[in-house]
Amino acid sequence: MISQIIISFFQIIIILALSPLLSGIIKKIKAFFQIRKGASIFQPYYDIAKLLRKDSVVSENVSWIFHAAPVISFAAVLTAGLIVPVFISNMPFSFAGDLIAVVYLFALARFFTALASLDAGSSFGGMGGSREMFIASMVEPALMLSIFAVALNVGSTNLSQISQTVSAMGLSAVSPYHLLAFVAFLIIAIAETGRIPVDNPATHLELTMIHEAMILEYSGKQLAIVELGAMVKQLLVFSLLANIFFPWGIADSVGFGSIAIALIVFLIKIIVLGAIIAIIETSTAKWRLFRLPDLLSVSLMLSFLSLVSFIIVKGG
Amino acid sequence: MEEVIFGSNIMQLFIALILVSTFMILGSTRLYSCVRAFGIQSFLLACVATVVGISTGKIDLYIVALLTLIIKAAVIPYIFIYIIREIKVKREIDLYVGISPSLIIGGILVVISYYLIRSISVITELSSFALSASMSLVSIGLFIMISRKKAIMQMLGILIMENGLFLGAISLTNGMPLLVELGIFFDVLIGVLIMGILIFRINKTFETIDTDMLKNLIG
Amino acid sequence: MIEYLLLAPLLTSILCFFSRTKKQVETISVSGSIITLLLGLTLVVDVYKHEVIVTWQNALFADAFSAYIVLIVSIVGFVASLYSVGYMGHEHKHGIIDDKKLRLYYSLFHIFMFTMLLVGVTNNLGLWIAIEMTTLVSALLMILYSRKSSIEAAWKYMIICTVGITFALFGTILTYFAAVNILGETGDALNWTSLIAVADQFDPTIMKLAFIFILIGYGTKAGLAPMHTWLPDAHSEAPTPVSALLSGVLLNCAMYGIIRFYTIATKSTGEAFTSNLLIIFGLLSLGIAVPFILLQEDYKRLLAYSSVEHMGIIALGIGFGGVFGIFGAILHMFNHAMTKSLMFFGAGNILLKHETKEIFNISGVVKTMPVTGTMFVVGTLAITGSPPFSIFISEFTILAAGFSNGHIGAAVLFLLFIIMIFAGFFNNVSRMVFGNPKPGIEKGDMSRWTLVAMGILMVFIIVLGVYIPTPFYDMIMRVVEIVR
Amino acid sequence: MIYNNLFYGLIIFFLIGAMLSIVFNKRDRLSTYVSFLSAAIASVFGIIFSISVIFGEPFSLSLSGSSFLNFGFFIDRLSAFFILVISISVFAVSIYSIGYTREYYGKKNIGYLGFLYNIFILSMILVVSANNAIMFLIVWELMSVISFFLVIFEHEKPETRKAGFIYIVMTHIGTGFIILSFLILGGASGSFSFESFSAYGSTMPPLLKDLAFLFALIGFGAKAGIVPLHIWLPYAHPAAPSNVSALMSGVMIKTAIYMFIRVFFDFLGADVPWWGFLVFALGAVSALTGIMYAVVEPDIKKMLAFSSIENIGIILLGIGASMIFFASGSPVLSAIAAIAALYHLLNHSIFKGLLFMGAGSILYSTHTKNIEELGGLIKKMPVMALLFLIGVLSISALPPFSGFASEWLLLQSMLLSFNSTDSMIRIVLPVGAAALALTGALAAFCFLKTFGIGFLALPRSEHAEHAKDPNKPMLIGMGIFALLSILLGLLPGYMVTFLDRIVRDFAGASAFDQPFSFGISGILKIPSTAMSISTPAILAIMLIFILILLSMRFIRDPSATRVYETWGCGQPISTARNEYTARAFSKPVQIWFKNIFRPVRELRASYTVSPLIKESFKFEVRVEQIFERYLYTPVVDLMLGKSRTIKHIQTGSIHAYLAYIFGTMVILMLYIIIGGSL
Repeated sequence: MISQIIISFFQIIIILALSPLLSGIIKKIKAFFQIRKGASIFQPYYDIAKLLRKDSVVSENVSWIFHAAPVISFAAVLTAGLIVPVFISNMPFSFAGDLIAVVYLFALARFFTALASLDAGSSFGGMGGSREMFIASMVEPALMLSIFAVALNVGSTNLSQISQTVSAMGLSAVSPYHLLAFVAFLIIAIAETGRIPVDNPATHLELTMIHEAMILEYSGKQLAIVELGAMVKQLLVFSLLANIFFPWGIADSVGFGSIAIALIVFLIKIIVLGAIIAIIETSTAKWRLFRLPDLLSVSLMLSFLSLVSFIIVKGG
Repeated sequence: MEEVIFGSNIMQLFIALILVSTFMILGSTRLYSCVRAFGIQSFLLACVATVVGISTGKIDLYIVALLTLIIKAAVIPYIFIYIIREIKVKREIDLYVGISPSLIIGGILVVISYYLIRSISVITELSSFALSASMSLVSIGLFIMISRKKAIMQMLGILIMENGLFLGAISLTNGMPLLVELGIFFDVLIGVLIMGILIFRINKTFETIDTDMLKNLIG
Repeated sequence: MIEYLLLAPLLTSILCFFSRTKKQVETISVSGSIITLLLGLTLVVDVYKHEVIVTWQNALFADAFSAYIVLIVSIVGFVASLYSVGYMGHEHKHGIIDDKKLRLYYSLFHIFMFTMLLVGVTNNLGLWIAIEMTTLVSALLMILYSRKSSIEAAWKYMIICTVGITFALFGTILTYFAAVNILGETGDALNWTSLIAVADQFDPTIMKLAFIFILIGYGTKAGLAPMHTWLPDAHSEAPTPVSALLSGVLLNCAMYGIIRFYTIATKSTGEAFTSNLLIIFGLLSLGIAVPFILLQEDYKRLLAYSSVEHMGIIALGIGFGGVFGIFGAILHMFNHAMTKSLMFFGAGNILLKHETKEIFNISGVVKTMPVTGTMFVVGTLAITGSPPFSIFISEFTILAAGFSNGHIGAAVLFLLFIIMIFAGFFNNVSRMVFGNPKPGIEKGDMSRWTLVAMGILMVFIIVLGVYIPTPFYDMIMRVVEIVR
Repeated sequence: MIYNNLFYGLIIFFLIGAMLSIVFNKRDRLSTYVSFLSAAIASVFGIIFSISVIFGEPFSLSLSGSSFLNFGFFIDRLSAFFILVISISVFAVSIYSIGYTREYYGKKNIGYLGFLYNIFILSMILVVSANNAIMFLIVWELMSVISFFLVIFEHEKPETRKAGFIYIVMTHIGTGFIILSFLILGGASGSFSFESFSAYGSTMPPLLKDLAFLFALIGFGAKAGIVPLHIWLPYAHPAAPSNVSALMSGVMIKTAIYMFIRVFFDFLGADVPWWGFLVFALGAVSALTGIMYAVVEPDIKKMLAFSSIENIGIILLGIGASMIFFASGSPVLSAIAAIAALYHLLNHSIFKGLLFMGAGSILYSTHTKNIEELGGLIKKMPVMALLFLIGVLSISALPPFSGFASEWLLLQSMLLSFNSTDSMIRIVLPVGAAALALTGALAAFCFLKTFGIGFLALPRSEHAEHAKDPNKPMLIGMGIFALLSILLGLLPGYMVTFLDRIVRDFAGASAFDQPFSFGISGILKIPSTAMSISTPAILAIMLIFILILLSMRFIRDPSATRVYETWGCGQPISTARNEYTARAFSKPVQIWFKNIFRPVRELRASYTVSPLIKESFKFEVRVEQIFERYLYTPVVDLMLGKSRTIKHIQTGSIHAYLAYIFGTMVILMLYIIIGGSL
């Protein structure tokens, strides 16, 4: 019991600690590909620390939703963080939710952020919220199918179960449907984390922003929480990618050594994934909003193919 | 039994004459001549009834013949003439179907009736010429109602049909029971009276008895 | 017994004709119709006890079916006489009719009752005479107003129905002929009971011919398509209480004739022939009613077309046959009589208030006349066959009969038609009843008399929708036994 | 015995409510209290009664009727469950109504409303407890008719009349199909009692079974509002008074679901595989269509009505999955899917009731249903806003609220298709799950829009400016539902064990049977697959995080907050006119599905002096209701066109009429000649 709480606590700490780093690393890798020097990989930490020291400017039109939203969203994302396996596969809180629950927790977080975007009465907020929810709606079916594709393979949507099973299967888990599902999930991950070609996290032009427009009214401490929440979510999505499809190396029991190894392996995995994302970001341009359905249908079809090929391969 | 009566020459003659009178109505353009033809037709019917009465010896039929004579050959034509005089109706009858086509259609109807009755009598031992005449009268009566515009001619058409039925009843069963026969006469008479009243009303409100004008109630 | 029943309306009529004041004539009329109703009920009880009553040298005759018709006639006659007090009173008050016409109206009304009662209790051929008499009397009632349209309607009614009736007479003569061939030339050859007994020996071809003529003849009078053309004119132009009698009762009387002959003909020709004809005519009537109900602009005509529809349903029920089908049809006669009368009474009140028959010129009746409006809407639901009202039960039974006797196509068409009719009917009625009233229409319901009349009918409609009392059920079952 | 008394008590109180409200119809306040309190008391009876049946024995009661028409009740656990759903809704809605009807004081006849209201509920209860087809049809139609009268309660408005008309016609068509289905069943079993239906229904020949299934599907589908039979729903539900809408959307359309289960499982045996697939597909189509139209709908009540179509679709996905599993011989899976469906049904009745009551409250205090005229309500009506938010979160299936629990279970039940050996099932069900996911996301979009535009930021009109919290009874009514929404979300384990008692009867297996079993308590779990959720745990964890965050002073420091106007590119444009509109918010979805919506855009400019100087612009966007446009309108037009043609036969000419008779005679003669001589 105690050890489980300690593990959970440790996991939260790790997540909080690593998520700005992931952002920093991606930015750095991007800079590398763009042949720039780029900011330090610790720059996101500095940003958040700075924001936390600043006062907040709050619109006079807002209601309690605006104040509550960052906290609720952040809490929802952190709750998801207790379910998603990061370095250990049998999560103590895995009973509380599965992959679907994680998806819905993210949805909860998004829901409140989007609500807050409408609270100030600014057009930009509304536009951002609308687009964010629009993309989320497109992501959802593809996501669900890819969850099914994954779950079919394992026979469960419980994340601990998935990582344990896949990791126990070893390399034999790699199969056409596994890879198809991975690519599908990767596209979803890009959309979920607001990366190019879906959204450009670095833009500061109001009309093209999506996530950034949504949180336009936030400043100071509240912005810090919102930003940190987004980073945590990004880390969690990457962990999902890593630990669902390539969970090898993850600790399956509590032990100092195995956890240490697992942490290192995890770090390598997310850096690799970050690099992939960075490559995609540098090599493509942001797509027009109404071309995005095409992108997500690709993901949908990939998941569906994965499903079908699973049924064909495994017989049915 | 019927074959004996209706096979007789005199009977054939009467029935043929009845048909002729019907064609007179069909072929006439004058109201008076139509009424006159109808009177003759009724008179011939009374004759038929009498002949059948003589051959079967049923007293009922004499009464019926007498009533026919009084009501159909006298009273009803009188009512017609009274109406025609009172409302000063134009003497010509307006037609939808011209005289010659009417006559041709009448002929066709007679043939159809004959064929119909025959095709039935092949199976049953049903008679005969009289019945097919009665059938023709009914259909020609209806045809007159359809093809003549004047309200008064429709009234006449009904009476021709009625006569046809009378002939049919006599030819089939030597007449209906007396009580029923009386009831029918009563109804016919009242019917004619009420139609007369209606014709007067029509004339009063529409200032014509051309039923072509009665086309306001549609849909 | 039967004589008294027939005498009552005749006497009432004479008294009405010679009475002086409005009050007098109304009192006489209402008490006369109460007496008629009581005598009618006594007859029903008597028949219930003795099976068959015959008097007057077999000319008058009453079995369960006759008693059933008498019951319908006397109930609707009674409520119509109540309604007349309110309706004609209103007309009288507004100077539309004078004292003389009022007296004429009431005396004709009771003669009309007499003729319809006669239809029920007469023996075979007398039926033809009685039905012809109903035509004559009701045509006179129709021209009471001497409006252009009423005269036109009366003429069409008179001519077309007389033609029809002539056909029916031909059919009757043929039946008589078939009977005489078996029974010999006796007066008995025209009695229902003796006919039924030997009907299976009749020549089938002659009976086929006879049935066709009967079907066209009484079918004209009953408003079966395509001989129904006079019906919307006549029913919409008659004074409203008379419309109710025409639609509710008179059509049933003609149907009664068809059903009587159906029984005889079926025994000789076999069921397929008669049933198929009835089904065809029934469906045709239903189908013809649909477009007219969908696109109707005059609400009294709307009700008239609905009567065509319901006669079609009764024909269909008989055509489907079996205990269920006939039971449904017989029950439907009663239900339709009650509901249609209610509808006409409601329409009459609306007509008195708005002085127009155009559906488009009327709205918000529930607001101006809450009681009438509510009953009119409920009546609409009832007449279109919605549960929990009585017509639903009979329609459902008929439908079930169609299914169980293998006429599935016809049953499905039937259902389709009544759904379309429902849509059309309801659309028209809801335009009239709901919404804001037209300007210039003051609030206030019509006289109590009319509402009481409607209320009585309402009781029948609702009670029979959820509960069929055992005596009534037994009575219908006996009718079914007679018809089968 | 106690059952009898409870059941009679239930009926009697509804009748008392109905009668007394008519008696007191001249006194608004009195009749309000009498009718709605009586309904509330009756519903308490209903709750106790149904729970005791669910945990006890089925209850049956036959009333002595005539030999032809007999009435009787048979209440098994399934019926009792629906009585429970109805009663719970009625309880809260009745309390709400006490406040809501104040709106009508002096304007409308409250006694009439109270009468209809009580009879309406009674008829719903009778619908789910009828034991034979004829009685069922009577009470079914009674329910439809009474609800029709409730829909046109405000019949002064033309659109209400139109709504009522469409509603009653559609429901009548539905009843027609139901009758056909019952006739087939009745023909096969020789009786119209439900008992014989379930005894003989499944032994019918396949063709008859298929027909009975299809007719029942269409017939009850029209009432449930499955696409494409849904067209009445977006008209009727908004037109009714809001308390009635809450009941119509919340429970009335569920009676059709009851009959789906009754007919498909109980009567017909549900052993034909394609039935389940058809229901499943219809469910998916309904869910998607419903929510798509909901997203672009600016009228709140209409939007909620579309959302009801969506939720019926979701429930049907569950029923369909259950049928698929049942036919493929996995009763346990079937039970799980059915539990999910019933769970969602219960949840929907509550949160949809809550939202309709919320919409009613908005209407009550702002007199508008148009979301574009609202805004800022969270500050004007704070309590109402909070309650509405709970409803919004529930319907958007966000954890830990009730919609989440049931949708999760539904997704899991589809996921369990991998246990099936039939590849068809394994392909179709995941696709359904994807459709469900899309539906859920769009629902979140839709309700986010509703809450965000309607309640947040600045008021967009005078109406919204002067809004205030509604009266106590209304808030209490909504509060009960809000509480239930949370509770139902937090107790998924208990709910599943509870629902399992009901499902066991018709699915033929318990979800607790091996190899699946649900843990009780707050954890909902399917052990063999290790799939589990625990909404209480999620809530607890979230609360802990929120408390920790709030306790960190450096995060939430009021003194470090500065209030300033909203940023508008440096321009002080912080007025309501610059706010994002609902139409704009939903625009991406509208563009995404433009093939379905076929939006019509019109820009009209008027000018006085020169065409170059415009005085005013009017921009209009309409969305096409494709089913109306391409399915119903052509049929109706065809029908009316043909009717117009046929109407010419009534020419008015007596000669023509006589010719008809003549023609008939000739035709029949020919018939005789042919028949006679051959």
